[in-house]
Amino acid sequence: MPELTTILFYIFAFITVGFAIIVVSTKNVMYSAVSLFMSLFGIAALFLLLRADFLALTQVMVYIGGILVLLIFGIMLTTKITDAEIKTNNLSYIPAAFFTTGIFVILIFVLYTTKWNQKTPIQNEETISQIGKALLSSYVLPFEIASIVLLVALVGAIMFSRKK
Amino acid sequence: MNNFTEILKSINSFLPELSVITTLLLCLIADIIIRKKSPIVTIIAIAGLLVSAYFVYMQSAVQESLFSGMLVIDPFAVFFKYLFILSSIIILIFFEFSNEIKESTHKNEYSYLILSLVLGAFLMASSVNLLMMYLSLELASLTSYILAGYSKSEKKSSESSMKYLIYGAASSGIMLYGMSLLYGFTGSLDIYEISRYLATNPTPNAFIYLTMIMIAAGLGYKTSSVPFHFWTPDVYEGSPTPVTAFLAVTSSAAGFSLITRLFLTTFLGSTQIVDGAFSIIAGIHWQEIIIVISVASMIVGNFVAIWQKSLKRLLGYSSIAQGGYMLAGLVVADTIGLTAMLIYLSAYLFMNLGAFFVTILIVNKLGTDDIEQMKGLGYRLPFVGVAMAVFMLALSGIPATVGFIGKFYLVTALMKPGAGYLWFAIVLMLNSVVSLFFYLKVVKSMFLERADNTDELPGIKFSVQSYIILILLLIPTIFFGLYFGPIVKLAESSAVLFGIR
Amino acid sequence: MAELKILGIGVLSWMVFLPVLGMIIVLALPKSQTKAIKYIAAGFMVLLMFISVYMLANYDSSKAGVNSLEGLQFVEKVTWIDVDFPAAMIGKIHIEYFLGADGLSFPMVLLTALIGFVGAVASFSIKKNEKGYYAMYLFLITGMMGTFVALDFFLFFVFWEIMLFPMYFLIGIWGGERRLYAAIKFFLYTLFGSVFMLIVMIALFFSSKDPQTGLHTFNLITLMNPQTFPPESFFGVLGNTWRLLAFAGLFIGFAIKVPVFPFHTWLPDAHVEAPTAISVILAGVLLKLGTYGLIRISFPIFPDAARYFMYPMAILAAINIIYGALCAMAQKDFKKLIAYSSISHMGYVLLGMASLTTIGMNGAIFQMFNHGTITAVMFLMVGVIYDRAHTRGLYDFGGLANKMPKYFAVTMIAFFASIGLPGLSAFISESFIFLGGFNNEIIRIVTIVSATGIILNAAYILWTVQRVFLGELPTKWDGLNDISVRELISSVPLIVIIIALGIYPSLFINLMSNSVTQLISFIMK
Amino acid sequence: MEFALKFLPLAILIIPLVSFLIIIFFGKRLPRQGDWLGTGFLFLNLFLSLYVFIAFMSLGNYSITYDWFSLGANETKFTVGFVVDQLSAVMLIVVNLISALVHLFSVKYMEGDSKYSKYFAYLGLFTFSMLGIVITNNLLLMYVFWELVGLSSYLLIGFWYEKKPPQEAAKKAFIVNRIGDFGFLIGIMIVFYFIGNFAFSEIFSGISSGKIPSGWLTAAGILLFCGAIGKSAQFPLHTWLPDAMEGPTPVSALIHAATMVAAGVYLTARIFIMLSADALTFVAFIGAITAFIAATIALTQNDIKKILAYSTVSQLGYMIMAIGVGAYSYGVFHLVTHAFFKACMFLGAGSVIYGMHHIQNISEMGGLRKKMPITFVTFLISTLAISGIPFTSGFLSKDSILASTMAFGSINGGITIIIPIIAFLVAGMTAFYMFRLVIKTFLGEPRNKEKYDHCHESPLQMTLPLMILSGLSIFFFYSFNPFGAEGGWFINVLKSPESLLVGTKGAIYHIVSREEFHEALHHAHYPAMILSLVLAGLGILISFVFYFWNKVDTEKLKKALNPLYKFSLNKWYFDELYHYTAVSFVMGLSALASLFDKYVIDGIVNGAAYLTVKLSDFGGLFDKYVVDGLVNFTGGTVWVFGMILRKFQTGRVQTYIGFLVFSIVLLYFIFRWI
Amino acid sequence: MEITLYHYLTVGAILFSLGLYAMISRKNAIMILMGIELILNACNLNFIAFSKYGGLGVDGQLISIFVILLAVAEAAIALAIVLNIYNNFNTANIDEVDSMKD
Repeated sequence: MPELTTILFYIFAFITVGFAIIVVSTKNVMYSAVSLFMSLFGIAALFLLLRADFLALTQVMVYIGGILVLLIFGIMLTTKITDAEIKTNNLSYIPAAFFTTGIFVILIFVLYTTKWNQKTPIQNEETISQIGKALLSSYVLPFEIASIVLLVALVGAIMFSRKK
Repeated sequence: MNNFTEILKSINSFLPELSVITTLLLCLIADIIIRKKSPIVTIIAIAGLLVSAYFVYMQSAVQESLFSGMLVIDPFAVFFKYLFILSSIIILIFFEFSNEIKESTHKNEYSYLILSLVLGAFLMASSVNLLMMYLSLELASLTSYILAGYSKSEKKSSESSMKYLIYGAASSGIMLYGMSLLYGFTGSLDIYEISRYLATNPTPNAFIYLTMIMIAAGLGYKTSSVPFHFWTPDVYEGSPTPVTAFLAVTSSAAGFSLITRLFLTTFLGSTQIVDGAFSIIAGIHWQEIIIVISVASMIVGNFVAIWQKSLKRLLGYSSIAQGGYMLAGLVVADTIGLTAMLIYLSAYLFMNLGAFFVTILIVNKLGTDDIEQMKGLGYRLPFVGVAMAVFMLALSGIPATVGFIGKFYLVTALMKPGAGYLWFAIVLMLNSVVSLFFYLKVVKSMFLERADNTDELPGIKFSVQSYIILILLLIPTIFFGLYFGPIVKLAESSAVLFGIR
Repeated sequence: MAELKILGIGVLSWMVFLPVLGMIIVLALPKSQTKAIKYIAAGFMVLLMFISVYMLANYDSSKAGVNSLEGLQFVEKVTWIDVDFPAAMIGKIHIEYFLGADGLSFPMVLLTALIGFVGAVASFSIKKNEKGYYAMYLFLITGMMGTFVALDFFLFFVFWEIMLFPMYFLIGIWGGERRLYAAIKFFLYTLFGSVFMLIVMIALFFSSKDPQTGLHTFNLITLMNPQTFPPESFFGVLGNTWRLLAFAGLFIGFAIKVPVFPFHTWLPDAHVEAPTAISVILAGVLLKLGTYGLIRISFPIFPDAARYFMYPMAILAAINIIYGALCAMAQKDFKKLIAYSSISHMGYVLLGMASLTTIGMNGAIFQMFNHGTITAVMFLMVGVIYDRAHTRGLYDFGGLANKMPKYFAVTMIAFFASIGLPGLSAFISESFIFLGGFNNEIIRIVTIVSATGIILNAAYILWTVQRVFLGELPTKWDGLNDISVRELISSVPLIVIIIALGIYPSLFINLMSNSVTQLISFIMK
Repeated sequence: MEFALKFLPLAILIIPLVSFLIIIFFGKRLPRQGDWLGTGFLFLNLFLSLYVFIAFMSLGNYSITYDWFSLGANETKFTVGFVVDQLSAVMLIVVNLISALVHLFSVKYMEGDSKYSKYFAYLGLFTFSMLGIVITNNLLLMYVFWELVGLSSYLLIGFWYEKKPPQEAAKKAFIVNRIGDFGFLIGIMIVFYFIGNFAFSEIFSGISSGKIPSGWLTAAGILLFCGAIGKSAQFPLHTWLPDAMEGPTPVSALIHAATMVAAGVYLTARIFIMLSADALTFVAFIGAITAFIAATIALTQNDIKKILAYSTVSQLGYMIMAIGVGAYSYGVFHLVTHAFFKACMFLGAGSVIYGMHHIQNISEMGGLRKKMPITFVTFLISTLAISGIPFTSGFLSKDSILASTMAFGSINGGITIIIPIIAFLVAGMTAFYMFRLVIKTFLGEPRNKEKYDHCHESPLQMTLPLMILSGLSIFFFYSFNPFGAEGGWFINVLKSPESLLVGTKGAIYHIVSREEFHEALHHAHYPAMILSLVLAGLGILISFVFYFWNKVDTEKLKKALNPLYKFSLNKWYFDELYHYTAVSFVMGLSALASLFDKYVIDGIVNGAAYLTVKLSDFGGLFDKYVVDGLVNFTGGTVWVFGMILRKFQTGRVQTYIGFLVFSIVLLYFIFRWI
Repeated sequence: MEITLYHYLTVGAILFSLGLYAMISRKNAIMILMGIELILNACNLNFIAFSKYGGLGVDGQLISIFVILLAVAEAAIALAIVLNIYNNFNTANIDEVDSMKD
């Protein structure tokens, strides 16, 4: 009987990729927002499979809770209520499709031909403590700078949305 | 516990960045306290920058790595920090002068936005860790998206910020993907370990090329070199002129520091400098990529610029072309090339800021930067017109200006018997001849052509300060053109990368 | 090496940078003060004249310093750029601010000071934004003076380029109808030439190794002695193709300025469009830079190539003389006629130089000086009519002799000087050139052919005299008044010099003869 | 006395220059506009030259040289100096005398002319330069004064420059002289190349020591003689002299009869001793040809001054021929005598014109002997002299020349006998046309009644010079024996120097030593005298038959010999010949050159510039549609390439991202294949 | 059958391509932002996959955290800019917003 994890992987991979395709192809902006929601959920699950439990949590809390909600607000604010025309037809997608498949083929070729740095994966149950220690020891500088990035983003957003 | 002591040691040599952060916060608070728009915030910002300049001066002879291999202090980074401080002080003054900024918002947020971008630039110049590079690039890019859209009531400015954001996000996404592949292959984020790994294990061609191209995409976007330059014309034209100047000078200089450090250290065979040249890993021919990008930037920058109607757009293309010239210094991959690039960068700083300041003055008076409108302007503002002519000639590399010296060293670097890039030098020279056309076009329309009503219109007078600033920019352009000893000495001493003897 | 200092600064630096000082003062003055600007500019030119007289006073004509360092006078040598690339192959770049004068360049310095003054006085008729004009004018003088006294190739090239821009603006802004075309044509021609010079300069720099310091050098004096070029470098072996190519390159660069036959078409346009004062400067001094460059740089550094190209150069000179004279004959515009006559006269200079004999070379340099003074007067005279009648067409005038007798007298002297009438200075130089040319067997036939030039010159000058001065006066010119005092001030000193040098040429010849003998013996060694 | 020789010649030279400078600058302000100053100075000069002549007679040759300047470390020295020897002493007197008389004559003749003072200034300048030629001892300096003489003749011929003909004549004179000077310059160059110095003494000693190879010596000789051809209006370059009659008559008298044109002869005499055999043949033949042509043309001319002009050209041909033949002293003797009677004739013509109020055509004159007796008598005496009638100076000089041509023919034989034949023919013709002139103007009936009525004798200032000059044409002054000149004091003053190349043989001419020449001359003396008298008499007889007794109908004769008559009337069509050949060739060449310059060279330059102008001047040049339509390859890659690249900027961000991705793919494939 | 590194990398590559496709072909600004999110998620997936299979400890996860953090900041600013565009051009379709040509 194939391992439980392989089945789970295929389910979650299928969810992520399926909904990602929907995001890209629907005319209706709301549908694409919802399908993005599902796709992000799939990715969080994959993180779990990869033993990155803290990551999965942050993914769910920050990505889905934060960014997706923001996007939905954006959609609400920018589509005129009157004509409720949420549909947007696609731009000429033939050349775009052509380019993306090109990139995809190259990526696959590269990924499969290079011999990645494969070592025996170390199994450790929970990673939060290691992440915490690392954040405050070797990664303290990015940590502080990230706070400034957020501050700047805040200032920018306020500046744009404030009435003159 | 040794982490703690190590962090403490790193902090006290992290002072320049710290002083920038404190001034940023001070300006933020000051801006909130002071109700109306006042120059005090800018003065604080400039004072803070000078303090950090003092700290940078203290570090000038130091070579060490900080925060467990995240950052590194070396003459190369010090040179760039000087460059960033000088250019951002001048840009802060530009912001004071430009009317576009005055009408946009009633507060002066621009001062601490500039400081944040300077911080980003500082970090870009000294980061040696992939994560740190990405983080500092993002910080710089975010701030520049905001600055691009600064005069938000104007259509053009918002459109330019939107385009800049989308394009920036895409290219940094691609760069991140490239970094992930590199991380995957070498197993570490620190570029020195990456270079040791790449030197020892055979690297498949396909992989290394794809990664290099993807990373080049991210960095190319920052230095607006072809084929990642598509955002430059629109953003330069759309955003307010001081912001354009800032992007053209400081952010592209930061881009150059990052691209140089990345390419010159990661793909290094051994850390010894063999008679002036960095010993590159045999397999990896990254010079070809840079050559293609550099030649493409020169050609696109110069050839399309001939067509431009708007002065800012023209300067945009000119900065693409200048980016192309500077990459030529990187191609040679030896200390002369590096010095030539640094010299050209400093020359580029003075010329460009000068040209942009004149554009600001003209936009203040005429309200538009269309070259056709500038017919016969030379007579109405003679001093400014002459200054513009000098900057334009400097940009095109005519002798007796700092531009010529920059080009001269680049050409000598390329023509050095060992390098053998003679054809490249010739392409560079031909391009600078073509560039003569559009640089002279501006001068021609200002002086030699005459709009029908030029004579009646009164001579335009500017405030005394603007004349002083113009002179302060004019002097280095000409003085260093004639007596370029100091610049060359500074560039020579700072062409030393950490970890490479 | 005679040191001569005024207030601690070398006298030659004064000569070169005084105009810049003038320019700064002129720029500082407000636009409206046209009168003050004019007189300050003229004042600086007079100052320049005084210094040149002071230099003439203690100029030691016995010294002959073409390639010997001791022979040079008023020498100033300061390291200008001293930069070294530690690890690179280029090694140290050591460029000196090296000024000096000797028999070849000192006459030209005097000429520049003189013509500069004359030009400044003649520029009083410029009515359009004088401030810009005089600033550019003074800047141009610096460029020219610097080129004459620079003894370091890099410095020479920088001054050579500096001269380009004021000329471009002076013709481009204050010129006649097709000034734009003429200015651009002038600019591109000279730029095209200077590209060759740059290439040769760099090649010289890289292949030279100064015997004392072992460094690459731009210093002309060290470049002159053959030991500076190690055997394996480009120019190591005498007479190899590289040396010939380099000489040809330099020749093209300088030939455009002279101008020599195929590259001469910019001169008529530039003259026709330039304002009077500027064509005085252009013809008076600028044309001499080409020939001066030849004897200062290409002849002494590549003597073997000079001997090799003696015959082709003579041929070009003959073409210049005959072709210039013929074209002059068919011109309708007064200024264009004088422009072509200058081409013909500069052909004489080139012939004198190509002869590589002492008497020929002396004649060439003397002719350079004479042509400077004579053509300057001729252009001033054209300016006189142009200011009054606003037309330069030869066919619009006639019978001016009675209307403007003083003007008729001065112009006749200038015209007869230009066709080499004995008793005036040009005759001495022309006969020297012919004697020199004749003495050199190779170019003897060419000299005889170009001697027919004196007949052609006489023909078109007399034709012009007849067309403009003799015959009846068309009614519309009744209002013309005779030559004004200002115009006299600018032309009479030149006339006096022309006559004085005609009667007693040793005033000039003593200055240069020793250096020329040195130059010729060096080349023909 | 010795003081005279040292300083006076210099003084004589400087005085006319001083008069020129004073009059040119202060002429208008001087009383009577300075004419008295000019004339006074010239008479002073005349007196001084007489004094120098006497000093020379007693002390012999004297020359002095000063340093002018030196080239290089005394490598070549340029010297200046003057010499007083038998040739220059005589010429000093001739020039000063005639110039003084012409000054006197012009005072009346030029009265009331607007540029009166300028005229005297120019006369002074001319005399200064003429004297310069005469006394200098340096070839280069002679060239200097040579050109100055050319200049002053230009100024004087073109004196009335309001009218067109004088302008053309002046220009023609100067250019033709310049052509001659071109040859002269080349000659100087050859001499300088071989000798390295210009002083005559150095040159002659150099030649005698064989410094110049024979081939070059002949060339130098001939080329130096070219200068003489130009100045003395010899065969190829003689067309300017008749046109030069446009100038005032006293000017023609001074310059175009006596002095300037004589300069050529003077030069030939000066370089006589260095002329090689072939050169001398060339000189002789040129002289003969000129004499013959001028004489034939003079036969049919009607303008009084034109006839005199052609007679001058013919007589000059005579003198050149004489020197060419070897009769150096007789050539110079003829120069002196000719100067006096030709000047007299010209001044006579001047007074006739003055009297007849500016008519110059002799067919309108006639019977003036009654109205102008003095002019008639003086004119008759000089006509007798020129036709070579005994008891006149002309006879002495002309007869000895004819004799020497006979001697020359006998010595060399072969084709050289043409020269004596031509000589005698010309003698006859001269007599004929001179008497034709005299008869037509003075004898017979007045043809123009009203002009004749109020014509009157010219005042004293004009008739006095006539009398003096005609007096000087009498034989008495030159030798007591009216028939033979040898005995005369004048000839042994002008002893011909021994040629440096005695004995050398040319193609058809070998230079003979003086004694041998004299001995041959002695034989030819009597036959030549008789033959010349016969021919002269015949000429006079025919002219009387034709014009005085009009036995023969001249019109019918003209029709009979029509081609010949036309040929002679139109001056052998030389002017037309030159016009269509040399002048139009040069004009055509110059038109061609300027067209070549404008279109070919400028065409190339403009073509290149056109492209750059196109590139730089974009303005309204190309609108969008053209670009989308045809891509014009000739438009230049720079601008086309720029155009294509520009289209990438569509303004839509999505396309930008698209291009970004595309370029990554492209770069990847590029590097996979490198 | 064992789940290897390559599986995750393929998923990552797919997501990356889809993200790019979204950015190129979609007209609505918000859709483009979604594209950006997809790309960043693909990179995160890559990082974490490499850190697990390469046995590289916690570095990969840390970089993902920072990536997410930056994505948040970027989304905030992007939204602000899009709203600003909306106020000025009152449309969210980017392709009409191309006033600046050639």
